[in-house]
Amino acid sequence: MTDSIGTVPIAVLRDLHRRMVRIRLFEEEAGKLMEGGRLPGFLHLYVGQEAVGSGVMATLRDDDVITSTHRGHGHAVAKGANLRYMYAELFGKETGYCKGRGGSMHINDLSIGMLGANGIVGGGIPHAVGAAFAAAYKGQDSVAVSFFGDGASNIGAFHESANLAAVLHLPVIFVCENNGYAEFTPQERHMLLRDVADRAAAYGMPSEIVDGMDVVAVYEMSKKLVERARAGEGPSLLEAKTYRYYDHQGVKGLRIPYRTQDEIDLWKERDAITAIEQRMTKANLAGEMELQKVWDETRAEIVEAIRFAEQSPDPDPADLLVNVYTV
Amino acid sequence: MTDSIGTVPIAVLRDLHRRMVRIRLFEEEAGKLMEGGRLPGFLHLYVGQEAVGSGVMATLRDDDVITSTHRGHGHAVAKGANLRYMYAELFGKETGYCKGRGGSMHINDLSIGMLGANGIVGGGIPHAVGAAFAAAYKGQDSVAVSFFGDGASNIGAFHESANLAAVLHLPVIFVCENNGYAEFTPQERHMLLRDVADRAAAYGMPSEIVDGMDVVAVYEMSKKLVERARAGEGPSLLEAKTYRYYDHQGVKGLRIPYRTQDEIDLWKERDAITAIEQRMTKANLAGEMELQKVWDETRAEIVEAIRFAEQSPDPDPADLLVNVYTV
Amino acid sequence: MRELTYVKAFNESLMQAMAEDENVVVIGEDVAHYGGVFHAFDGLLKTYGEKRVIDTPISEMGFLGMGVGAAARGLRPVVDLMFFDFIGVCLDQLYNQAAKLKYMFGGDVTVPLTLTTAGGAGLSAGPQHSQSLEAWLAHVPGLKVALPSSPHDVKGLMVAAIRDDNPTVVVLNKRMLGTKGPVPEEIYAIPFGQAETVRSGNDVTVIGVGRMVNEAVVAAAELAESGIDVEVIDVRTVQPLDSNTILDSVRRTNRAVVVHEAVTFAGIGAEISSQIQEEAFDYLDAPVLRIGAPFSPVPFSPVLERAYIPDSHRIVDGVRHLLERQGA
Amino acid sequence: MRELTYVKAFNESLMQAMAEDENVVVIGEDVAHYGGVFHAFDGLLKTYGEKRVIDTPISEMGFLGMGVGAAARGLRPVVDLMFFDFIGVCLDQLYNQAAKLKYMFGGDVTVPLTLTTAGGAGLSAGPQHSQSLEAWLAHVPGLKVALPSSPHDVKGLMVAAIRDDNPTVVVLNKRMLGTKGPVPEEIYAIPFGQAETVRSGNDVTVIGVGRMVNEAVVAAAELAESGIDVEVIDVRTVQPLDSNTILDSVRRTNRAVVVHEAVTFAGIGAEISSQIQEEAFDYLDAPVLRIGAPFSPVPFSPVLERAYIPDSHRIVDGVRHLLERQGA
Ligand SMILES: Cc1ncc(C[n+]2csc(CCOP(=O)(O)OP(=O)(O)O)c2C)c(N)n1
Ligand SMILES: Cc1ncc(C[n+]2csc(CCOP(=O)(O)OP(=O)(O)O)c2C)c(N)n1
Ligand SMILES: [Mg+2]
Ligand SMILES: [Mg+2]
Repeated sequence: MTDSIGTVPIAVLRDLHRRMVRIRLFEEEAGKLMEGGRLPGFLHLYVGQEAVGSGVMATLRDDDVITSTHRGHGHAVAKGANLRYMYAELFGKETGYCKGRGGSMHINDLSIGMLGANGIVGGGIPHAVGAAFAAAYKGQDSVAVSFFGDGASNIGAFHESANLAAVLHLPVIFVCENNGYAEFTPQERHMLLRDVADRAAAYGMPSEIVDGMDVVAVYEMSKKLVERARAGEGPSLLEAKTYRYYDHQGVKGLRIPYRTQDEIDLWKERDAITAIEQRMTKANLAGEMELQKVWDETRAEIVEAIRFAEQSPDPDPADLLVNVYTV
Repeated sequence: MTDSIGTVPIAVLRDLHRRMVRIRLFEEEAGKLMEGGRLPGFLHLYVGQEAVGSGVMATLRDDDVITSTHRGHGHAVAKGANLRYMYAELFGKETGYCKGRGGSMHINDLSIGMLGANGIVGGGIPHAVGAAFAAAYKGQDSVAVSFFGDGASNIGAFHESANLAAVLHLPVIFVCENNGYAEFTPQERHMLLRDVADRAAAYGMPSEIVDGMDVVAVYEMSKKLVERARAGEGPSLLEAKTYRYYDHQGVKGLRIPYRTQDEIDLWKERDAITAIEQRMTKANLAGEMELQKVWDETRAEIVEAIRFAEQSPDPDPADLLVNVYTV
Repeated sequence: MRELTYVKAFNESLMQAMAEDENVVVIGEDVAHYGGVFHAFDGLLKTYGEKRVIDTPISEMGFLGMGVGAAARGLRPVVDLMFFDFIGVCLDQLYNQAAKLKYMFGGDVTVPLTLTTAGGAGLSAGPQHSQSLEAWLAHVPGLKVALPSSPHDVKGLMVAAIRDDNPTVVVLNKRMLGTKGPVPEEIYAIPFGQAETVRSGNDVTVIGVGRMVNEAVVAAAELAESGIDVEVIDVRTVQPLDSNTILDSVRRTNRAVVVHEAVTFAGIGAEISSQIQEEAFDYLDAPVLRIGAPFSPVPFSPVLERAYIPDSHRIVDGVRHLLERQGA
Repeated sequence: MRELTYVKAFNESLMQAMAEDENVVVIGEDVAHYGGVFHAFDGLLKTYGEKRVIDTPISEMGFLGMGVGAAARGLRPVVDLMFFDFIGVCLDQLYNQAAKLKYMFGGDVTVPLTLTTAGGAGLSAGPQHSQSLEAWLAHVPGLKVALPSSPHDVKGLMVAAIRDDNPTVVVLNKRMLGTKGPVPEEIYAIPFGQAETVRSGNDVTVIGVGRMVNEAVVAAAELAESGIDVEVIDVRTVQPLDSNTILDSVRRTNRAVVVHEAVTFAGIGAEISSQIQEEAFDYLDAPVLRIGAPFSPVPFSPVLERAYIPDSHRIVDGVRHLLERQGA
């Protein structure tokens, strides 16, 4: 009996597993709340992609900064955000991360280096470059990670940010979560490449491709690139092949079937959480009860967090102009 | 005695030579006019890069569309623009290509497929994609060529346009005139690549590199890519290594020497016009007198064109609102 | 007359305009196979095929610019920007290119491009998916800008936009997509620059932009119960602006209120208000009142958003306030 | 007092602000080794080194966004956009990001970013290098926007902008770069939102934006010869706008003219004019007059450009017209 899978020790495996479970359950419950008509606005669920956010985030410190996208809950949860304030934000409550002003697409927590989800495709990518710039400027060894999708790699802001980071030799890891679709457009209709990773060469930047359903692989590869950046060796691009289980927005696929059930089933067979649980069990690194405990604890935490959110007050309309400016 | 250099027949060589001489003299005279304080506004001279515009343009038809940049005179001249209307525009006269409204950076002539110079870096690149789209849509076999600089390859509009053209499989040739500088910033400080051509791979597009001081080489390579596009085989990127002899804007280098005299001299030793003249003479394809005649004829044409421009009327301030809208 | 929803009227305008002119093509994200995220483009792919209905990568600067180039070469592209808020990633192609090419190129080039987009708040879409930025576009010489307030107008203004040889922008209001109203079956155009007097009245003129016209109508009905007779004008297009219709009305009613969803400061209401006081100064019994959003981003929280967006209540209050006003 | 040119005053503001606060960095195209195309950044590289003065690729969206991210992490970046006209390639990072982050993120993030740029016509720079687009930025909650009209103000407003915890934009006027004026040697800040009464007068208030303030002063001198006593106000910042100073003046003079270089339609003059008629309606003896550019792109031809840009003659005519006006 070993106490690791590959080079990844048991404590890290548990950590990765817990991060993924927390994301999964957070999102499943958010989806139910939305289906129940209890959440205002849009909801872009991260379910299916848990291994990417979790694997990368486990290689980061609190002072390492990430920027995220419209599909940002998973990143926030994995980075260690408080589920209470996240749900409160989804409900638009004053206690939410954005005091109810931002909603699902703008959750952020600077205290743990989460520089925010962003509703503009590509909008957050340059912020990561700036965060890396600031860290380097101050002589800190923290890094910045920008998450974005396959679709986002077609927007100018990605191109400019990648080139800037390369030219300025900044500690940025560009993490492309390639889930095969930009909204309802499959990758083969929005770019000719199979691998977004191939775009890194256009900036003189190394890249890696990893199975985004294998949290251990993501962790190991991210660790390598983060260490590289931390050591002052510059930016890199990590592409994780992954899949979202639910619709682009909301839960159920809308009436236009742009993906086949077969495709969805195939990816679900490779579910990242199931996979790590099986590997841990097989390697005798965890018993079923121990894993179940993680789910149970998380469920309890989520029930409490949703209750907190629901019971929280709405913002006061008298405060409409709060935070527009720093005064 | 042959009647060609490589595969390029004498008639084409003469044509290439004449295009280059016309650009050279047009620009030299424009520079003098500016130094004499007789031209308003900015002036970005194309001197040094003549082989690129001439070589490419000789492979195009009038219904093939080009888009250009702030450094657009050479493209216009090579595409066959009327020098009278060009000078008139530099003077801001009513007879100018833009009726005096645009100036040096906006010269255009749709009748010969010159869809305009552009003052916004990257601004014209998507227009070429659109022109190619329109041609393909109408079932025509014309192509579109977008000229841009090494510096422009860093802007988002380039990235988006290249990917679009690739995905839509449009007949566009992206011609990067790499003169080693974006204004006063040398290439090695604005990108890590040596060859802009390497960026084509990011779009699944083939690319070629050519010596931009060798008009025959440019012609041959352009011919290949244009034929490819015309045959419906999609877009490509052509990088021409070249050099501008004068300053980014205006004639003389300003007080900050961002290039060395050595560097300038080295490139001038490889002057494209001198080179083709020597090759033609050596191969007995042209006598000195014949070549001289081209210079003399062009000089006469230019003297006349400048006279036309000077004698042309200024726009009438009563017409301030003309052409703002199509009515 | 047959009733259609706002979004269906939009859809029909494209169906018919594409039938009318084979140079009309539709370009945007998910407009073809998916039919648009608001289903505004449903069925176009099926009817007109992949040649004329084009899905694009997420590259707004690229595909808007492609539309400009295609327009310069004789097509009539309808380019869709999914949310008005995204205009900042592609604005150069609109104001520096589409709007200026004809002028700047000496008149030879026309750019018959139509940009469609969805603006407005009210869906808890948050600060980056709810904005009303029409004042920016109205400030651009060379552009024309419409904000239809009904299914009828969506169709007519879209047809006019597509037929126009100038670059046009048609801003749909997201909150109205499901709103029903009568829409003629045949193709018809509503000329840009012709405001519509939606309701006649004598006491005060309320000039509405986009969806706010409907709030003004509701307010007018409520005010009528107190014997206040409100004239409601729908500007329909903010560029060109039909100043004459507005001025004629205010010269009769002697009081004016302008209402739009955008933040008040430097909104299009400022232009309308300025023109009224310039041209009808001697007719005004009270200052022109502007009603718009407060100076903040659009909040996500429904409670805040409701307080943020102007509505009939604020118009009622504004009108009453104007009428009660005592001059110096 | 010592005199400096406008551009040298700008330069000095950076020299001193960088000395004052080591978190100030300068980012832009050719700002370091070349010192900026207008030489506005001359000497900064030599004094502060490559760590603090950064040349960028032509990637405005990228490096403005980088400034936003760096600002969110504690730096005070000064980001340069070479020409105001180029704002369309990077506007998203200004209004959807810099201006909204604090609000949208619940208050935790501040973005003490300063965007510097050069606007205005008069150099035959043509339609894409001459624009005045301040009305767009003034419409954005979360931004602050200054248009200095003198060397003195450039320095003071720049220092205030850099020290401000909010995103600010300082728009230099290209045509004034060589203009000289007195500039104190020490570092000083001119608060945003405080207009300056440049000249006191009793007959009419001329409110100027940016360089037009100087045209107004010339006009005032000319009008003084005819016994017309003009008060000239320099708004200095259009966001926030110092409405009080304007209103106090107009309530005294009873007449107002607003003048800016931008096209009149939906320009910032519309906002100023609207506020005046809203808040000083009973004091106005004549409508507020707006003077701005006609509704076209900025022409290249010097002859046309001269006719296009508002100047002291148009202000003189406007004031005379206002004073001669007969009410109904
Ligand atoms: C500039 C911009 N364009 C379009 C959109 C609308 N939009 C939101 S998400 C999305 C698809 C993003 O695809 P991808 O980057 O692959 O991320 P995924 O949704 O797959 O996680 C689009 C087009 C937007 N928010 N911003
Ligand atoms: C969007 C934008 N950014 C910056 C500029 C200012 N500018 C004009 S030309 C130029 C350099 C262009 O370099 P390159 O593309 O290599 O062309 P070259 O001048 O060498 O021909 C710059 C930065 C501009 N016109 N537009
Ligand atoms: Mg995706
Ligand atoms: Mg160059």
